[in-house]
Parts: sequence; C-alpha cells; structure tokens
Amino acid sequence: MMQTIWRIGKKTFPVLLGLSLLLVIWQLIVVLGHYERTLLPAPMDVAIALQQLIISGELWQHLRISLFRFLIGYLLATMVAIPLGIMLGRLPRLYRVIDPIVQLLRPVSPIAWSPFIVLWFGIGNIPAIVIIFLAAFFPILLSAVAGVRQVPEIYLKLSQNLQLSPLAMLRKIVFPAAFPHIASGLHMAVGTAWIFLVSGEMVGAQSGLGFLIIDARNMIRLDLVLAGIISIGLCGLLLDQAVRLFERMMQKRWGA
Amino acid sequence: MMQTIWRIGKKTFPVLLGLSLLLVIWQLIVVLGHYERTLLPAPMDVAIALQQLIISGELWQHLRISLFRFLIGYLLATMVAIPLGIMLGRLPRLYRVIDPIVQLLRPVSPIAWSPFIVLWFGIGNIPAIVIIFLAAFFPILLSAVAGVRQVPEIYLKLSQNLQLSPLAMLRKIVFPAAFPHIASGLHMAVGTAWIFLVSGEMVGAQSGLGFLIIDARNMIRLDLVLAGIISIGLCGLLLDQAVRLFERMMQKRWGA
Amino acid sequence: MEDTATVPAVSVQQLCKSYSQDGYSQQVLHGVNVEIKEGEIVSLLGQSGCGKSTLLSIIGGFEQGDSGVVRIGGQLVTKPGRHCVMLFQSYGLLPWRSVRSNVELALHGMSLTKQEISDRAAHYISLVGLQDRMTAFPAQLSGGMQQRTALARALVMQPKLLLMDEPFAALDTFTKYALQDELLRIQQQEKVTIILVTHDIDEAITLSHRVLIMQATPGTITATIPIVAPKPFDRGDADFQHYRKRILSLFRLSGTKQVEEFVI
Amino acid sequence: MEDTATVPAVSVQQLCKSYSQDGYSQQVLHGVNVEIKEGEIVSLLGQSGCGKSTLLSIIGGFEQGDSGVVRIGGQLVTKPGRHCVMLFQSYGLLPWRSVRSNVELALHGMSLTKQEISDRAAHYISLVGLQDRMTAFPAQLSGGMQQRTALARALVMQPKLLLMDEPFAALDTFTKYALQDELLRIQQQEKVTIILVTHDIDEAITLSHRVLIMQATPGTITATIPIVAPKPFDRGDADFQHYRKRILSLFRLSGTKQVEEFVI
Amino acid sequence: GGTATTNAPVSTLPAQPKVKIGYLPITHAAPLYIEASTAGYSGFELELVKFGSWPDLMDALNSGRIDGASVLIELAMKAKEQGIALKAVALGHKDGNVVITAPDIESVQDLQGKPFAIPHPYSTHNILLYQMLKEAGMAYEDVQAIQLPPAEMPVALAEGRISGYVVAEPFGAKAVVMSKGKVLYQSDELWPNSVDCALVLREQFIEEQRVVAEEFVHWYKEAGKLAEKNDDHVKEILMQYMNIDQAVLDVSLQWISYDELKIEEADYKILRQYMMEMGLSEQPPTYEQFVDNTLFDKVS
Ligand SMILES: Nc1ncnc2c1ncn2[C@@H]1O[C@H](COP(=O)(O)OP(=O)(O)OP(=O)(O)O)[C@@H](O)[C@H]1O
Ligand SMILES: Nc1ncnc2c1ncn2[C@@H]1O[C@H](COP(=O)(O)OP(=O)(O)OP(=O)(O)O)[C@@H](O)[C@H]1O
Ligand SMILES: [Mg+2]
Ligand SMILES: [Mg+2]
Repeated sequence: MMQTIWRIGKKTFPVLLGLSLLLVIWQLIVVLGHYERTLLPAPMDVAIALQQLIISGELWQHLRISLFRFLIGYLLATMVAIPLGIMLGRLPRLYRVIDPIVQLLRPVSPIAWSPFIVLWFGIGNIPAIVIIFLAAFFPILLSAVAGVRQVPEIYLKLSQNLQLSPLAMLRKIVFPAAFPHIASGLHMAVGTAWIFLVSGEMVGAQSGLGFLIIDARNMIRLDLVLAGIISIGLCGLLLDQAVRLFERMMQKRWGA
Repeated sequence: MMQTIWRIGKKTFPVLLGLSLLLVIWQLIVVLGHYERTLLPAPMDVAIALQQLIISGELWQHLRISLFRFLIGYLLATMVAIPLGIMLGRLPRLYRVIDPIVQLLRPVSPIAWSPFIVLWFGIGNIPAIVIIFLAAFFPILLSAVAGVRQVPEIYLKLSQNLQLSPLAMLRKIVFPAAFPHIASGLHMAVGTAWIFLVSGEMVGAQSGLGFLIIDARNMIRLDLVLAGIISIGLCGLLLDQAVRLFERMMQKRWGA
Repeated sequence: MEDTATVPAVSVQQLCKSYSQDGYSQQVLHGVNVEIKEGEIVSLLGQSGCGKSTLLSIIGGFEQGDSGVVRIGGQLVTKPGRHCVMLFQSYGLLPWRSVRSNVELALHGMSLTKQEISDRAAHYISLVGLQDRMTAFPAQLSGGMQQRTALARALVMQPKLLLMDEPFAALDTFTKYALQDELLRIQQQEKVTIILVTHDIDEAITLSHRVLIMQATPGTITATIPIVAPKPFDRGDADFQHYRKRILSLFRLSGTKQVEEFVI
Repeated sequence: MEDTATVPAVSVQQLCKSYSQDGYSQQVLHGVNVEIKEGEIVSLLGQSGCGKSTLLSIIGGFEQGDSGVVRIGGQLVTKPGRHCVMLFQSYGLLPWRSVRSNVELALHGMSLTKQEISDRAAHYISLVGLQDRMTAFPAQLSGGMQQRTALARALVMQPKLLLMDEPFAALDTFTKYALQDELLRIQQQEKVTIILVTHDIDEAITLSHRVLIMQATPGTITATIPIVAPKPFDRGDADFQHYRKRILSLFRLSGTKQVEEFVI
Repeated sequence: GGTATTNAPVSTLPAQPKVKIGYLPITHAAPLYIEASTAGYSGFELELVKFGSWPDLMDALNSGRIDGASVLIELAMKAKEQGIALKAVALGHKDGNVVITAPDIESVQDLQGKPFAIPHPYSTHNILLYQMLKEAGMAYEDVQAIQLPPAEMPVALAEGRISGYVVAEPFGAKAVVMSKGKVLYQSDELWPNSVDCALVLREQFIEEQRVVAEEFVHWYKEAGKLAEKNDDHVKEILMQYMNIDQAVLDVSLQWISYDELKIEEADYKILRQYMMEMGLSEQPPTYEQFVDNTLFDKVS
C-alpha cells in the first residue's frame, strides 16, 4: 500500500514539478514583461476562465464535439490508409505511380485546401472531419507502406513454403509483421491530426475546442484562448497516452 | 548512353504517369462536377495562372522569401533542439520534468498561439519563422531524445573503457550513434514545418507562398490558390528529396 | 513404393546460377551435381559466401537456377511447396504467435478439423520436447527452444525433404550438442530426408551420412565424403578425428589462394 | 618488476552479486574466487546465463559486486579504465568510423602527436593483418575482420589485461580457427593477460592455460582444469580428447537437474 | 424575444425553410443579432453561422453553403465580378469605422513610412486609409500597409509593431479602452456615409424564396432601428453574440449607427469609383447589377 503510493508519487512528482515550472515561468513573463493584462493573462486569470468554462458546461460541450470529430476523422483515415498502404506496399509498381501524387499533396497545409473543402464538404462537422482525416491519412499511409516493405523476407519465404493463399498471407503474415510499424504511424498520426483540430474547426464550425480558440481570439479574450490551449494540450496528451497504452497492450498481447 | 536514358526513363515514367493521373482526375471532377469555374478552376486555368506568376517573376519572389523563412526557422530549430535533445536524453531525471511540458505544448497548433506570437514577435518575417521553428522543434527534439536513449549500451561502455571525457563522449560517441535517429527526425520535421508555412505567413506577412495563397483566397482567385498549392507541394517534395539525399550521403559517408 | 527406391529424393544436374548487381554479374554456382537418396542426411560444407544458401534456396524452389535441372522425388521444382520445408538460420518464427500457434499455422489451408490441427500440432511439439511451453511466445524462449519450435513447425507438415540452413550456428555448444542428438532421433523416427548447410566440420561429421565439400568462385562441389559410422558419431572417436583431418586437409590443400582467404 | 611476480594480475575474492528486478532479487554470483597470473590465458566456461558476462563486467569495473574484492595488479577496481580492455561479443566497433579511425579513437586524450597516434594505430592494424583495409568501414568487413579490428583497438591501448566475452562465437569455423591461432601468436608477442569467456569447450582447451568451470544458480566456479600442452593445442591430439571428455563429464555429472537444463 | 410567443402555432406548420446567414462576431453585424434574438419574423427559421475570418465566410457564401452574409461589401463585389450570383440588399451599419493610431501619432504625416494595418485589401478600411492619405497629400505607398487578422491589431499596436490601423469594430475600441491607441479619425470625417459591411444574399435564394427573403430583410430593417436605440436590451443581445468587455462594446456602439440601412446609389458609386482608382478591381459590378433594393423597399 505505502509502496504503491510511493511509486505513484515517484512517477507523478516530476510531472507536477514540470507543470509548476511552466506556471512559474509564465507568471514571471507576465510580471516582468509588463504586458497589458488582456493581452497576456496571468495563470490565475486563465484558471478563472477555465473554471467558468467548466462550471457552465461549455468546455465539456466543446470537448465532446471535438473528440467526436477527431475520432470519426481519425478512424476513417485508419480504415482507408491501412488497407491502401498494405496494398501499395505489396505492389511496388503501383506505388511508384501513386507515390508522386502523395508526395505532392502531403506538404500542403489543410488550410490551403479550405476553399475546396468548403466547396465539396460544406461547413460544420464534415470539413473538420475531412481536415483531421487528411492530417492523419498521410502518416498512417506512409507508415503502412514502409511497414509492409520491411516485412522480413524470411516471413514471405515462409508463407510461400506453407503455400498460403494471398489473402491468408496478408492477414496472417504481412499485416501482423507490419503492425509495429503501422502502430508507430498511428501514434504519430494522433499527434498530427490533433494539431489540425484548430484548423479544422476554423471552417464554419460552431463548436469545438478549435472554434472556442478562434472565437475567443476574435473577441480578444486571450484568457479564454489560453484556457482552450490548455484544454487542447491536456486532451492531446491524454490521447497520446491512450494510444501508447494501446500500443503496449498489443505488444504484450503478442509477446514481442 | 542509351542505357542511362533508359534508366532515367524507367524512374521518371511512373512519376509522370502519376502526375498525369492526378491531372486527369482533376479535369474529370471539373467536368463532371459542374462547379462554378471560379470555385474550381480547371488544370488549364491553373497552368495559365502559374505561367503568369512565373513570367512576372512573382512566384520566384514569393518562393525565395518562403524558403528563406523556412530555412531560418528550420535551422534554428535544429540548432536548439538537437543539443537540448541530446542533453535531455543523457539526463533522464531532468527529462522527466521537461517531458510533461513538451507533451502539453506539442499538440497545440501554432495557429492557436498566434495572438501571443504577435505579442512577442510582432508581424512579418519573425512570426513566420517562429511558427516554422515551433513546427520543426518538437519532432527534432523528440527524435534526438529517443536517439540518445537508444544509443547501444556497448558504445557507452566502450567510452568508459577508453576513459573519454564527457565532452569527447558526446561528440565522438553519443552524437554519431544517435545521428541516424536524429536524421529521421530532421526528415520528418521538414515535412511538418513546411506544412505550417501557410499558417506562418498568415500573421502579417506580405510575401511568401503562404501569403500568395491567402491573398489569392482573399481575392477569390482560386486558380492562383491552386497555383500556390502546386508550388508549395512541389517545393515541399524537393525539400524532402534534398533531405533524403543528405541522409543518404551521411549514410554512405559513414559506411552504415 | 517400389519406384522411390530408384528415383532419388533429390537430384540436381548441371545447375548454374549467377547474380548480377550494378551491371556486374557474378557466377555463384557452376555445374553443380547432387543426388540424394531417400532418408539420407547430407551436409553441405563450405566457407562463407561459397553459395551454400543459394543452392539450398534453389532446391527449395525459392529461387530459380539459370540452367540445369532440379528434381525432388522425380518432380521438377518450379516453386516452393509443402513437400519440402526450409528451416532458416534465424528460425523464421512469427513473434506475434505462440509456439502452438506458430506450429498450427503450418496446417492452415489443409482440410483438417480444428481438433485434428490441434492434436497434430501438439504431437510434434511434444516430439521436440516443448509440450510445457506451448503457450509461450518466441521472445520468451531460449535460442534452442526457438529452433525446436521451428523444427516442430517443419515436421508437422510431414514433408519428404527438410532443408536446414545452418540450423545450430547461433546456439551455444551445450544446447547445440543436445539438439543435434535430438535431430538424429527424430529423423530416424520420421524417416525424413535432410540437406544440412553448415560451416562447422564437427557438425557435418556428427550428423550426416555424406558430406559434400563446396568451394567458391564459382561454387562447385569438389568432393564427397561418405561418413560410415553409427549415428550419433562420438566426437572423441578416433575415426571422427580421421574424417576431421581429411576434411581440413581438403580445404587446406585447395590452393594457397584458399588458405589466404581463411585468414579473412 | 619484481613485485609483479608476487602480486597476481587479477584477484577476485568472495565476490557476490545479485540483480533485483520487479522487486524480486536473483543471486547471479556467489562467493567467486579467481586468481590469475601475469601473461596467463584463462577461460571461463559455462552455460548460458550462469553469470560469466557478469563476472567479466565486474572485473572490468563496468559493474560493482555486492560484496567481495576485485583487484587488478593489486589495485582495487572501482571503475573501467585503460589498464584493462573489454572486447565485446558484438565487437563494439563504431560503424561511422573506418578501421583506422576506430583504432585511433582508443588513443584519444593521450598526449601523443598526430603522427604518433597514426603510427601506433598502423602498427597494431598490421599486427592483426588488416593493413590493406585501414580505410574500410566495419559494415564493409567480414565478421572475422571486424573482430580483428576490435582486437587491434584493444591492443593499441597496451593494456595489462584483456577481457574477451565470447570473442569468436559469431564466426564460422574456418575463420574462428585462423583467428584463434592469431590470438595466441599476438598474446605471446605482447605478453598480455587474457580472461576469455566462452561456451565452446574446444575453444577453451585450444587457447587457455587454465579452464575455470562455472555453474549457475548461483554462479560459482566449481572446478579449475590446468591445460598442460604447447599452444596452439592440436584438436586431433589424444590429450585434447582427454580434456574434452573430462570437461564434458564435469558438466554431465553435476546433477540430473543440470542435465535437464542442457536440453533447454 | 417576446414576439416569439405570438408565433406559437409555428410548431404545427410543416418544416419551415431554414435561412443560413454568415457573420463575423463584430459590432457591425448587430442588426443580424437583434433580428435573430427578437424573432419578429415568421415563415422561416433563421440560423446565424459564425465564422473566424472573412475568407472562410466567403468560401461558404460563394459555394452556396450559406444563403447570405453580413460581409465587407468589397469582398462581395469582387465575388460578383468573378461570376458569383450575389446581391447586396442592405447595409450592415453606417459609419463607425475608426482610424486608430499609436498615442504618439499626431497627424497623418507622422505615419510616413510606418507600418499600418488593414484587415483586407478588399475592405472599406483600405479605402479609408487611401482617402486619409490622399487628403493629407500623401501617396498610398507612403505607409506600409499590412494585412493582419483584426484580432491581432490591438496587440500589434500595443507592442508598437504597427503605428495604426483601421478596421471593423470592436477592435478599434479595444485599443482605446486599453489606452494603447487613440482615434485619429472617424470614418465619416473622411468619407461621410461610407459603405462598409452589407447584407448580401445569394441570387438563387432571393429568386427561389422571394417571400422568405422579403420577410427576412423586413425584420432586418426593423432590427436596425432597434439597434440604433443602443439600450441595455440591445447590449445584452450583442453580448450574447460577442463575448467582449462591456466597456469595449460601449465605446464601439457610440461610434456606429444602424438606422437608414438602405444602400444609396450615390454612396455606392463613390465606393465603386475608389475601387477602380485604387486598382482593386477593373470592372466592379454597377449599382444596377449588384444592389437589389426591392426587398428593402417592400412595405409589409
Ligand atoms: N540476392 C543476391 N544478389 C546478389 N548476390 C547475392 C545474392 N545472394 C547471394 N549473393 C552472393 O552469392 C554468393 C553466395 O551467397 P550464399 O548466401 O549462397 O553463400 P553461403 O555459402 O550461404 O554463405 P554463408 O555461409 O555466409 O551463409 C555470395 O558471394 C553473395 O554475395
Ligand atoms: N542487468 C541485469 N538485470 C537483471 N538481471 C540480469 C542483468 N544482467 C544479467 N542478468 C541475469 O543474470 C544472469 C547471468 O547473466 P550473464 O549475462 O552474466 O550470463 P552469461 O553466463 O554471460 O550468459 P551467456 O552465455 O548467455 O552470455 C542471467 O540469469 C541474467 O538473466
Ligand atoms: Mg548462407
Ligand atoms: Mg554473456
């Protein structure tokens, strides 16, 4: 019992220390910078804003819709990118044709696409989902392709030797062998996609953490902006931890 | 001679095929979608817009300033993140304190920071550089930390055995051993940072490819927006290739 | 049953193979002839890079020779199949599957019931002595146990021919001795034909009925040494030392060029 | 010079060591005593996991024992140093440095001119026969050549003591034989004391003046077998077979529990 | 809205057409807020869609995702010029744009060579800058005009990154309340009856749902009258749509008026003239092409 507390304490202490450090630096900048208070709110101001957001239930509402959009976009990206990536990884000739398209589109910010996203997907939920989809799609696709391409030769030889059908080979050999690589792509994609939440909720969305931030910014309520930033940061951190947990579970499950 | 042509042809053919495919799909969407021409320009319209941008020298001007900002931001990020990452990788206790700060700040879009970026860095070149810096900083930092942490135990034992000074150990053992990992972080960061060029050039910049796109969007000149997107995509692709070349050179240089 | 006595289990005739890389072609095998009887254990002994793995690969159907003929049980080999199983040096176990599941995979696609699959897998796992570790994952096993699992996975397919590429190279001496004995026991029980690639002279003498000596550039079989002795062959035996010296001298005497390459 | 005759090169007294993992502690070494004379080659022979590497690590100063005393040349060992070089099983060559540069690294921090560093490195590279491959990178070398490079890097430091952890385990038999001979030649020339960890009985007999037999749980040295024979010891020799049988029987006779563990 | 109760039977009617109107949370869109809150209209459902920036709003308007918007009229003219079927049916407000400068700027001449922010090249604010400079005998190029998101302007001014700006409200009032800036000019000092934000509807919407459009514009007009009262009720409504400091809102409301929201031909012509003079547009749509006063003038 005491030991468990001790162990948890040992783990959380540096986290708390880190966050306190952040608060202290922030407060120092506020005090030493002599900025207009509305232009750089102090930690206390933001805490009050955050508290109000929580009490009024607004935060939870925004958070819920953001998470909903994120999950839909991310899961869609997963469902499209993984099979496509596995296919492209197994068909190097096709990949050589598709690769330049991917490479050309990947470095373009979703913001640049927004006129076309509005044209095709309207405003509200769908563009936000599409932007999160786009942000998650490329890392997952590329990691799936890379994962499949580096499946050890020996596994492929084994499946030839066992005369597995192409489908059985994909399901039983290629996918699981590529999975650790794909999982790291999935992990990375959570980060990238979550970053684009703000961009996604700029396109006519009326709710969500991204909207909260943009709206607060337009109202020059920078305390709310920071409250939104903290919420996004915390939530991103939790999502990241969740994916990490999932990864570790899979690893344990497979004894690797 | 014939052979070289043949080999180059074999490499460029799929690229050309891929790009033509993209053009065909685009033209098909334009024709079948019956969209307002102003809202979805045809490839030909964009080609003309691109040609005008090139002839007037505008494109080159924007490209140059964007590349300049990108390079400054990216190199600064490299110069700060690599030493910091190596340090944090070698000091796990400090890292446990810093890590939560990093994890909290990483998932926040640079766009959300823009009020504070203006507050601290003003408008024009510097915010664009800062945003690119932020976008590149985290992937490089994390890859440097990870790289250092997975330097094989045996190299560290070797340097103990040789009684190398701490500095010599960092320079001669830790850094080169972590380099492949750092290089892949550098590679990834090019992609992420370039994506944020558009966001970066939204904060009061009056030039650059990002500005070109935003300005064209303001003027509802979507042909110019697409021309900008293509330039950004191509340029991103070239940057990516350049980093890949650099990586390969380093690998060859070190015979790994 | 009668014609198997006349048709060799494996027959390789005038096999040639070259690899080209960066426009420069290298002859790896040149006019290789091998004939192996059913139930025989034959070792391929040679230095690193002489083409042993390549020859084994071609016999298994994983690669194609440039010219020459390879037959298994009289049938021309064109692609890999279940009649002939390759045991890889790195075992080729799937790390995400347990011992049992790795072995059962080899029965996938056969018209067997779940119960039959499970029974047959369990039988061969017991045969290699892993009945207690059926649910373990490869990473939880020692090298020797991993090699046993791979062996069980190969045997469960009841192949006519087993190809083994340096099967014991990664094991420590004690484990190696134990596994070698066990391989002989199982081989006598299952009557499988084995081609064994190795660069360990002692291993070749201990295990095989015949040792084929391979030399490099281009890879050819330069000598065949029948080992006439009961198996397993005791390493302390005087005859053992005789074979050992003979094989060593064969390598030493194949020209000064070769001796220098040893030093590499 | 005189007192070195009385002070042993290495002396380990009552060394104990345990690892704790997940709150569960495992005794790896228990009351280990070793004494090694200057210029001697001593083998540590034992099965996987019996604590050979741990003992070597503690002698090298890379880890600390829980109790007991370790001295090198009479000096208490507290941390690794240039007087005693560890040769790792995976060689520990830096892949981004050429052969020459890997060897020169070992001279970093000494007050030598560039010319001196270069000359001394070249000397030891020649000693291991790699003078033609000085500019090659580790990845461009065969396993044997990599091991030679590591040896040159160790020798260039002119240490009193060389610790070798399964130095030849990853090499093929032919290369291994050649390198073993060469190690003996160099040792005679440089008069360095060597502790060699191995699980190859033949290797231990061929190379060493004394074989220490180690048993597991907890790791102790159960027997010491002096090998009285000119080096290198011919493997075909009848005496060789005598030592071989004796060592094997030592392992076989150490209880049924042990025999079963072989099977693992 | 008290009037909402009079429309009780509404719920029994078949699904009412939904009218989506886009806006940016600025004081200039006050009539929209009031119309939506007082709900005097009937026969349709009004949905106000908030956007974060003008380009985002224009994307939605151009592609027909919203039926209309309260938007910078120049942006709508530009869209019209490029073939998007839009009509301007009313003004958003009258006057109430202010030129804000740093406290040390005494006159327009002091702005020589200094950075000066505008929200958008296609904005009345850009034209106001042009007029101000022209009146002071300076060329447009004499200041560094910088496009900046309005929300960043008070910050940039406070930190001395820019010397002044002209933009929609409440961003001017913000700097004044913080006492980081002062009013150099009111827009009516530079250009009386300037045309700024306008209520723009898609032609398709007007044609297909004429009655609804008329009803909507009628109550828009009424909302403008209500807004002009500038009483606590109005402020309360505005605060629901714009989460800003009360003080900032008070200041900005003092500068703006909302009566007389009809787009007059004379004012429009001046605007059109300036757009051509400044090279913002070669062929801006004419009054006849672009302005549709039939809805506004319809007496219901
Ligand atoms: N896929 C390939 N492409 C080009 N060259 C190859 C290829 N595979 C093998 N070689 C070359 O063919 C030669 C024989 O290789 P092989 O693997 O058959 O040797 P080996 O006798 O099995 O050696 P080892 O004992 O090291 O496994 C080597 O020189 C090798 O470089
Ligand atoms: N850092 C460590 N933490 C916990 N346990 C360890 C650690 N290092 C070694 N052990 C344990 O100590 C025992 C002895 O390990 P050691 O590496 O010394 O064996 P070894 O004789 O060198 O074996 P091998 O021949 O496989 O190299 C093993 O059971 C191992 O699991
Ligand atoms: Mg091989
Ligand atoms: Mg060991």
